[in-house]
Amino acid sequence: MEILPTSGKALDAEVERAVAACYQCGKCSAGCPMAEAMDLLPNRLLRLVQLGRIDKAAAAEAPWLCVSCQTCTTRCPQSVDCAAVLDALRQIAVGRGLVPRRQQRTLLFQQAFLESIRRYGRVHEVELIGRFKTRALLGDLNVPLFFKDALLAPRLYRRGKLHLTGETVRDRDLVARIFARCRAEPETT
Amino acid sequence: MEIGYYPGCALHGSSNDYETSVRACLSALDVGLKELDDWLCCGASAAHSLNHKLSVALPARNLALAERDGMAELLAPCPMCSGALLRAKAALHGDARLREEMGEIIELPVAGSAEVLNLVQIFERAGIERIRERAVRTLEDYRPACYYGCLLTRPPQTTRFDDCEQPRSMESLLSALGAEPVDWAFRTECCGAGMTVAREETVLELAHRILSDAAARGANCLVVACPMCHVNLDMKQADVARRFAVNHQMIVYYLSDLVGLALGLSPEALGVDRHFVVR
Amino acid sequence: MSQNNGFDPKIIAYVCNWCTYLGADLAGTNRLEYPASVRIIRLPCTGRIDFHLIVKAFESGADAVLVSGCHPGDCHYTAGNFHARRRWTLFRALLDVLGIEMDRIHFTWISAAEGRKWQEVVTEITEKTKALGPYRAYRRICEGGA
Amino acid sequence: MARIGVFVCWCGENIARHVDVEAVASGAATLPGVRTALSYKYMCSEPGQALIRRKIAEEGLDAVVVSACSPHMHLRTFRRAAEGAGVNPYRVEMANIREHCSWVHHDRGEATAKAADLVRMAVAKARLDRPLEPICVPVARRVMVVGGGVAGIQAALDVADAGHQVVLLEREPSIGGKMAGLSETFPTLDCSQCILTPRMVEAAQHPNITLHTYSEVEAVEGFVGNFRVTVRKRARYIDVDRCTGCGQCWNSCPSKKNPSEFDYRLGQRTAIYIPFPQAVPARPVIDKDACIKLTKGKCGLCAKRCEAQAVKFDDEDRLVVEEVGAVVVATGYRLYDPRTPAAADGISGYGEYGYGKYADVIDSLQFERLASASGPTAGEIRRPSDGAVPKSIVFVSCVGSRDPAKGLSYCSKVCCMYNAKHAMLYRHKVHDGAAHVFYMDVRAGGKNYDEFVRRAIEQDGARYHRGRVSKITEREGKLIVRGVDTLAGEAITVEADMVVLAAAIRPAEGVERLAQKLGVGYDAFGFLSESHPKLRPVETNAAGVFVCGACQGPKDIPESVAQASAAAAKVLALFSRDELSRDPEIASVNELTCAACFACERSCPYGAVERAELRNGRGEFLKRTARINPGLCMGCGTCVAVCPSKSVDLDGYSETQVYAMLKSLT
Repeated sequence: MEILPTSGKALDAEVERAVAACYQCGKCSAGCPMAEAMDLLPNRLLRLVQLGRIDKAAAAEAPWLCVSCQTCTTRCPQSVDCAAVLDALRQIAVGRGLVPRRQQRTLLFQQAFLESIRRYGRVHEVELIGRFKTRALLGDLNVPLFFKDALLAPRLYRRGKLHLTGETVRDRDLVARIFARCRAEPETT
Repeated sequence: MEIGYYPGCALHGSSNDYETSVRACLSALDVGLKELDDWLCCGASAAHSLNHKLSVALPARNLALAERDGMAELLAPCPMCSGALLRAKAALHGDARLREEMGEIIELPVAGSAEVLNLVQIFERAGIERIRERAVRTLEDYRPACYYGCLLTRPPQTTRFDDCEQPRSMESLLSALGAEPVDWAFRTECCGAGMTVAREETVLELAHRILSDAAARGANCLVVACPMCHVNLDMKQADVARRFAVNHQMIVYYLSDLVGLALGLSPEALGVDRHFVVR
Repeated sequence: MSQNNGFDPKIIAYVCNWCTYLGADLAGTNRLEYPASVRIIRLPCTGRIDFHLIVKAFESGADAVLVSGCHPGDCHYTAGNFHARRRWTLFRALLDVLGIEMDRIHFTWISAAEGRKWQEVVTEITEKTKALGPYRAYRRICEGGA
Repeated sequence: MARIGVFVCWCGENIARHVDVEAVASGAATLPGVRTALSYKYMCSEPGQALIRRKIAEEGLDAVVVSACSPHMHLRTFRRAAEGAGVNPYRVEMANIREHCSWVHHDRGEATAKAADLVRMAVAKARLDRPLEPICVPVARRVMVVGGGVAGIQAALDVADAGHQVVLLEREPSIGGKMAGLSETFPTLDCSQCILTPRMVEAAQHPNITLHTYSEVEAVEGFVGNFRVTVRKRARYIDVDRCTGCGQCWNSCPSKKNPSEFDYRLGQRTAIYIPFPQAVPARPVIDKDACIKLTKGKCGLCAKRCEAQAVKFDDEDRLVVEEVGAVVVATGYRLYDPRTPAAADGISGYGEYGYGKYADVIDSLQFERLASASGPTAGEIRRPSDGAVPKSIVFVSCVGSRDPAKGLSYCSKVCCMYNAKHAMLYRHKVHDGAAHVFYMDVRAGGKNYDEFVRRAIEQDGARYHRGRVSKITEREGKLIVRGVDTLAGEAITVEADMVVLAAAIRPAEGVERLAQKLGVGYDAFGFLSESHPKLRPVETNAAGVFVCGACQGPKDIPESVAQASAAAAKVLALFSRDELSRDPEIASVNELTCAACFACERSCPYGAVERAELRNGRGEFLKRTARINPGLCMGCGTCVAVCPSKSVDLDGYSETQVYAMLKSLT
């Protein structure tokens, strides 16, 4: 399935088309490692999309619990790309401000991740985690305290696994241009 | 034999023990790695979660670099990276308009022609028989639980690798080297992948299930071919122990670690000493 | 109705008796309207169609030719449609050499159950042929003695 | 010059509303060869037909064009009408100005112009129609029934009881098919073997039935009324005429540990064996791959014990030819194999269910054997791995069925019913056992069917979960079944002792090859194609070949039996005539111009092209030539298209006729 980050209704139509074949067997939900934690099971998200209630599906917590393990997509008898539908629901939720408060931290992390790429072309782990945790704390989100990771740092450092600076690509402007063309400036909070 | 190499951020970051292992092991097999010049991050799950176009553009840029530099094959030891590259390849294949659009976005023409290989495939390429001949010691003390996780085999339409429900490729390789892989239930279950930081509790729960089943089946180590699996099962094992009050002390090897050990490399040369759980 | 100032294309359709002819019948039963551009020549099977029939259709002033039979595996005569398909790949080159415009020749599979597909195919081919205009060039090919 | 009459039908308002029928008629009157042209309100009505007959007589017509509806609707009607007035029926043409014109073009001008064109084409064709005589062939009143399951047995008995000869062919060593291995049947729970075995015996003892077991169709020649079927009788290593079925041989056979096909590998059999005690014929067969004598040259114990001296270690396959007038295909089904490796002929398996990996994940036919009193556990539900009585069983519906991703999109139709039956039988036998059924929809259409399913749920306590199962793993002797109940909105994990997969119904192995030999079509899944899904449900497009039972599509026992009787009725209708006639619109060779390249022979799907020699009056060889056997040619015309010297033509669709039709449009 091809989901393009186009605006509102066009993406809705893409997603609706993608789930048209779903016959609600629930195999996606049956195999989902996160099913127990989800407020709405994947098959119900797909059903809501089929009924045109995309906003309700996008406002659920479940899409943010998805770990993108592709089990649903792999086993779907109707070849619905369920994981991609959940990706699209996340994008719709971000676009419409529907991300549930409890799931903001996942969004924050992924935004911080993209921002790191935009700046350096590669991920700077230390900066990424720092940025994520700071923002999460500022946003008063339920995130384990910073010092827990700080405790991990020396252990990583001892193993030569901690890089305070991280790598940077030569052509950073190019990366910025790619991001601009994909219209994906991570929103700064 | 020399092939293109796309390390990805993890192998140049906190999973550099994986890179050490892959390089040492492949070098012992006379497989040279030529690192892709000025590669970009593949975007990982953040890109396909938040911006579909970016999730094609970033790997497309890397595919384009490989094409520009004449690399027909590209090893991506991280399945998140290889998955992203393969997804982009699939999207570009047979869609001239997308190829054109992407070419403009990434400022390089791209066809998506480079073949993307995971670590297991490199070993298969090198030849299991040849590896067996070069082995200087048997792995008979090892009863590994081979852990494929999600992205090595899924979704099968994209990865086209092994049987996604009952994979055998790691077992075949390690059995050939004398190891006795155990049969267990969690070979293709998910460990939480890149959610380590964002959703730690999820990762601990999933890692706990995996470690417990491996232990229950009599495995004395786990074998992975993914940096995220390693982080969640090795680095986080202490947290699992604390949370669930069960200390498995399960050593988690990269596949290249065990192959390297069979080839006579030292644990230090393979970076095994830098794991969190050590013997 | 069209942008080609009233050009009504003439299309010869060679269809098999058992699938496409019945598909066209079904379009009628379901009252599915489509352009009155097609003249059907009913044959037992598309396996009957050869190079000459296509050339002759153009000779008689057709602006396009449609060949339509059963879906693969559905042939009333087991494999006639398959023979037609295989032969088509052979004489396509020959037609090409003769200078016949290949976008005036259409192959489809339409089953007895696909009345709507018949409607769609005829509509689409008619529009395409309108866009191409009358096949005057063919007459030139003949006159040029190619 | 032809003397053609053109008759334009109004079809009430159906044609006349959009086509100016008067104008079409008057235009037709001016066409070359047309003697008369007129229109009438309903040509197919008796007065309409009388009009045609009258005009034929008055004008001395020798050909007729009826401009009306589709030839598939009324060509036969008008041919009969014309024939009644002395016109050769193959000189009747139709112009389809209803389905192809008035019903689809509502601009009166355009519709009328097209109708006029269609009439012009039909007239051009009619001018060149040759008078033809129908092809007549005698009928051999003997039928071959391929497949000796319940459908084949029913069809064979019906035809035999009506007094005709039947050859009943069965691939396995015994007739009985799948039904012989079933436990009890829904929705009555009567014992499957109890109702079937008397019919098996009846078939074997019927004076009109010749039984070939352990036999397959090798080749088919001929056509309706006159088939020559070559049958391969596989080496049985037993002289069935001498054998008394005493059992000394199989009781003495030392090779005992061979998986039993009849028990679907849950039981074992000897190398010389009868598949099950009630087998018909009650004659053993030797499995040549398991027999110690045949593989190693030693042993031969069975032969020593056989007082009838019926064991023949030097037995070989034999070919016998049976001449029959009709064939009934009743080859039944096999179960989809959930172990199917990825993408074998577009169908892949369920690695996620671990069938073949976990001994206690079995398929539904295996469960039938476990539940059967004659089965390997004598009807006790015991699981294969350790023989323990399972305290919890999960029944999984739609394994393969309704799963386009695995390559099978259709519903197998019978599984919902037998799942309910299995759950019921299990609960009857293991009172404290838990029966879980995962389903997507319960499809229980049929007399007393839904009531049966409700009984399983309400009275027998089967627990139904609406949803598919995603994965089955094994832990400490338990099968961990991960599924969902979408009605509860929850993912569910069931710890089961055994799992039964309701695997899809697929046509029997090799049915495509048989279909090709018979010229019968089949769908993408290999199910044989009936002629018409509603009105010709047991006929096929190969004249004289009929289908019944699950080879045509998934169906249960009552439906298979009903269809078998329907097929038998069609055979009997065929046998009620002395000879058959069929349309003579077939190919013919101009033997003088034929270059004897035999491209036509290679392209003919019916083997109707023969090689012949042309000789002069003194019998001297002139040339070789292709020749069409009119008994075999079905008139597809493929040979016409491939002939490089344009020496083959097809009556009714000749080269000159097509050209004339094209020319009539210029």
